[in-house]
Amino acid sequence: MFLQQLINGLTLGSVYALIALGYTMVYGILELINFAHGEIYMLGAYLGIILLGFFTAIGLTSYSLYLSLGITLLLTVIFCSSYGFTIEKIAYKPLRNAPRLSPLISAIGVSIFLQNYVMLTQGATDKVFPSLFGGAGFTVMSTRITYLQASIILVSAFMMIMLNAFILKTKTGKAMRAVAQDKVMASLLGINIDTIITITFIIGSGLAAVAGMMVAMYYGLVNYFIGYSAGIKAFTAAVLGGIGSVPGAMLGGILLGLVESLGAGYISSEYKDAYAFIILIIILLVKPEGLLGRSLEEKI
Amino acid sequence: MNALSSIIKNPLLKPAFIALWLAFLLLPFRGVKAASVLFITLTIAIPAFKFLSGHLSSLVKQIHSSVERVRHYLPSDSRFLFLLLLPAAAIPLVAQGYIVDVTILSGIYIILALGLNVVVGFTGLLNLGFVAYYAIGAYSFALLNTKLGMGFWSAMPASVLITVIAGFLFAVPAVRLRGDYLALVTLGFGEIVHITLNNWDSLTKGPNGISGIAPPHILSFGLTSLNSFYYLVMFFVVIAIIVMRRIHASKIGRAWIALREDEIATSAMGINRTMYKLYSVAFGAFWAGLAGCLFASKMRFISPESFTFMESVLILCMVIVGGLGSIAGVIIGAVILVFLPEVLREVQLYRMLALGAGLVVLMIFRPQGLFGGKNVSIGS
Amino acid sequence: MLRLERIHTFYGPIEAIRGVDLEIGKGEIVSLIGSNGAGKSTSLMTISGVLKPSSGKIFLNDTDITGLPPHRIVELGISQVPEGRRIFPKLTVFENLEMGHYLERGDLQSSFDMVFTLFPILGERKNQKGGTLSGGEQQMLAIARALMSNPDILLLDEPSLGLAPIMVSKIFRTVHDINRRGVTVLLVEQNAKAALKLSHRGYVLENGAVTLQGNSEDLLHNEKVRHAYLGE
Amino acid sequence: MYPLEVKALSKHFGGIRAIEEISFHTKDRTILSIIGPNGAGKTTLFNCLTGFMKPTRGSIIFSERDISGLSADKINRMGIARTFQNIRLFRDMTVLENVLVAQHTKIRSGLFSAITQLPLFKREERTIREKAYEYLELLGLETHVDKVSGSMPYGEQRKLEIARALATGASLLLFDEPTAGMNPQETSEMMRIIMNLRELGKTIILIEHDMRFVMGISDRIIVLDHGVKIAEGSPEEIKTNPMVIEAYLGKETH
Repeated sequence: MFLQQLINGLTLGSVYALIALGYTMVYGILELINFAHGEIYMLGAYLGIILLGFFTAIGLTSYSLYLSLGITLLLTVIFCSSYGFTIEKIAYKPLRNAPRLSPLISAIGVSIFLQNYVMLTQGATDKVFPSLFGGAGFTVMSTRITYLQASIILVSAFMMIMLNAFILKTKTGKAMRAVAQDKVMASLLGINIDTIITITFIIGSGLAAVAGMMVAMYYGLVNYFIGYSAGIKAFTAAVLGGIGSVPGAMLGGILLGLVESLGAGYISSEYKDAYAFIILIIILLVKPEGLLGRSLEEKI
Repeated sequence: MNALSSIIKNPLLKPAFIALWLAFLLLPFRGVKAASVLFITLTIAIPAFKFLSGHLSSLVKQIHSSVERVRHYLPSDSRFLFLLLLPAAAIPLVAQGYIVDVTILSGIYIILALGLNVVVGFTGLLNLGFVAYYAIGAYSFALLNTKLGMGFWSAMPASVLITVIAGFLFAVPAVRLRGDYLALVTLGFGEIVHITLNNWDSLTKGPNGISGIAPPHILSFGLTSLNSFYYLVMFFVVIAIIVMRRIHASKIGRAWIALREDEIATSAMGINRTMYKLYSVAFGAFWAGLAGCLFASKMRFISPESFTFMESVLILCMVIVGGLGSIAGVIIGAVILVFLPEVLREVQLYRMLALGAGLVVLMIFRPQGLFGGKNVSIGS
Repeated sequence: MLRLERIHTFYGPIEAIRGVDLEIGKGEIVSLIGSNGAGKSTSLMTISGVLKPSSGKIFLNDTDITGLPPHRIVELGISQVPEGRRIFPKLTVFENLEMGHYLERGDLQSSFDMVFTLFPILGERKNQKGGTLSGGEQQMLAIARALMSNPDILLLDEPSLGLAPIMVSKIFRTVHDINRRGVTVLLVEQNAKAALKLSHRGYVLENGAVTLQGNSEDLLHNEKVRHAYLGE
Repeated sequence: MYPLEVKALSKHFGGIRAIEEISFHTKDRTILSIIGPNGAGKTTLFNCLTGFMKPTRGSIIFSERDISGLSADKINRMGIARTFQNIRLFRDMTVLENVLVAQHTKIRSGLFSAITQLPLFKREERTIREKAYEYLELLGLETHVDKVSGSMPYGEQRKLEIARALATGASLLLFDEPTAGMNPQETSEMMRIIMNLRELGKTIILIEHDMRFVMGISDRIIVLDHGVKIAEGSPEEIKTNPMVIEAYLGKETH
């Protein structure tokens, strides 16, 4: 039972971590809670279903399941990144110098827009992701792990390692860190801040797209409002780990997944969705800088 | 690469590229046909809009001046403001029941929005979970009424008190947080209340909600008819407006606004900022609690469905659309957002879509709201 | 080489500079001196494109560069070491320097060679986080980082601020070295005597306008310069 | 008894010693100026004195009470008011409203009297309005009463900030660079205003860079450098102090 919940929690947590990375990267650079980020994840889940359906219709799936899954994932990432890019250009960039809460309200607007956009174009009822692998899996120490769970954990881990390497090793990744630390100084060294911000949105959206598609496969059901609660939970994860910190987002995501799954198993599953909020509130009140974050002082 | 970017930046081709891009984004969701329609529409619409925007700015000016004119007709001496009540009081006599019904609803929303305006508009604390107070007010009222048999005039003050205490207790730890963190915590609070209402079956009957709430009575006269309830709500709306105006012009209102403008300077004036933020949240909760009672006794039935995050956003929109911090603006915002979807029944499907897009556009072009006169901004 | 014509810039609500004219010739070291709030940093930030002038023009080799974004200005060969050093505390010394070479102006290896020759200590500490360096080392890193883009013009804002005297003289000697390698320097300083001794010419800024200019020798012996500092 | 006595005050940020062991005191109805190069710790000192920062060590005695570490609003209510280097007006409020907010603590009537418009409430509102006009007249702002404060020219904003500090009823006023960004006429007007405040019985501490201003107005001057007090004395003494000249003009560097 405990190990089972642990595996479930780890699966869920790695998805939260992927989404949380998008929140934390944007917050690190723009100090903006990108409220619409959860919707990108929702778009990813929908796109997975739509595109896979399309490939099934044209017969690619029966030719090779893995090829069509791969192409679907790639296209989902491309589309979601495009959405992220477009949202930044339309809804946030004009508000770069506005008071802090204006972009937050704008982000809420985008979130409402995207939810209803998907509801209008895809219908208000649940969409089903075809069950491709059934419940196939393996058993370790009397704990059942499906192949899907294993791949979700592995893919998430892979993406996080790649992202970490990107941020630590590449020139663009270093520039992202530099911009997060001091925008004016970064621009004095010739770094184009707008380009870096755009790249941040594209990467964050891409990660959310992967998370969305994997969750669609995992639960098999998708709805236009899944982005809201997943988004809030992922944001909680980001705050838990220390907003602005990439390793923090990963840690926070996995911890939150574990808390939720163990809480559902041992305390009450009805209040499953409330755990994230309770943690969010406690963290913000007790240690607002998060587990791995830096503390902020009021400027006079 | 450079050739490509120069093509994209070509002012003549740019609209076509934007249209192509947005059509590309729509493609997977609606198919080739809809995407092509969008592409063609936008290719024509964007240049047309650009062309018009020159003329549009004069239109915008006209709107401004007509807003000014409306202001001009409003009695400038506040002693005559009550004259505005006459047409409002006449509504039940001339309009259909349906209109009265919607007007009652907008009255309840006016009280709610005025309450939120204290927190967001005056004090500058973004609250994304205001619906929690509304829900606590409504549920306390419903429970006191159905379980203990308390009447409107005893259950209402008790429920409002419960709401204020809840608001206060929640605010004590929360107000120390910075702007956007506070927003998130309030959102979390709203969700927790919603989840609790949905799951605490023994008390709230979960998603089934509470029914059989008694209508209010005055003496032994039951306010069961729509019209009499209308006047009850009107009474509270008028009270709310008067209280808001007076608070706004007192040291408490000034301290709240000072907090919105500059917290540091406010404490340099000897004002305890934590204290006044608490006042603000508790005072806002008071009106939400009252609105909750009115809502419960109007509907005679409540369920968690009426108290979702979208409801919080809707109330926030009323405050923002009308004009943050402006009492008249908030009232107009509430009326618009309640009536608009009723008037535009056919396009109701697109209402939330438009609301979302509208918020973005508003933040970009008119962050102080449609009727906000001063350049009021929230947060810093 | 660099010319400012009647530049006015607002810093927040304050018109921090009100009609500044400056001219810097190739290979020169020019000092900009004046008390706090005289508009020195604002002038540098305006040249670098971080602040947009409300009126006036800036020319680089007779090309109008007014209003270009900061990254374009760096691309054209003007680098700034801002006040307070502003090194990236969580990046290593090496990464800080890499960021200096972000636009890949000039050869990476020879840039590294140059800064490690000028500041050997940075080579020793290249894997340390920027935030762990001492004040003087941070100042060296800030200058080195700006040099990584092989600038034609180096803008230095108060490099002596908060440093011990021995470090100040070391930094100033290095500025002299850098200049001899062909880099034109615009130096902003409160430490007027040291700055003027180092430079060829100087401008005195007061209340956002140039009140005095000339070659350093003359300025050093000018009564008005003392006047600008101690109100004699 | 001195109005304000600071004993061995230190403020550290992490490893950085922003101010170190600073001691000084003020005398009634005098102007004390604090000067020093950029980064000397002047504003940090102000922030500690007014409760916006908690000092690491040391004590601040104001009207016979140690106020170090008290909150900013408490310190203001005890009688210390300040202005800010980068002007912190309530920008969307009118000039009058700014000064009304400053008299917040003078009003006793609360929520209930405001809602019911009791006579006490009306009387108090009238009184603070009259007082507000007096303060504004003192600063020469009486013609700007209904202007939105953020829209006024910079010099007027500085004056309003002083009027606002005055309206809190403080006896000790701390001005952070009152003449920054002002032209010579405005500066000399500011000098007249501050000297007038001293005549009215206020004790003043100011941070300033304009040396002519400082030398012309101060009763005493303190010089800070690298967070340490390096000199204290009358303007004449400071002008000729070799340590001060060195800190400002810089050392010979060879």
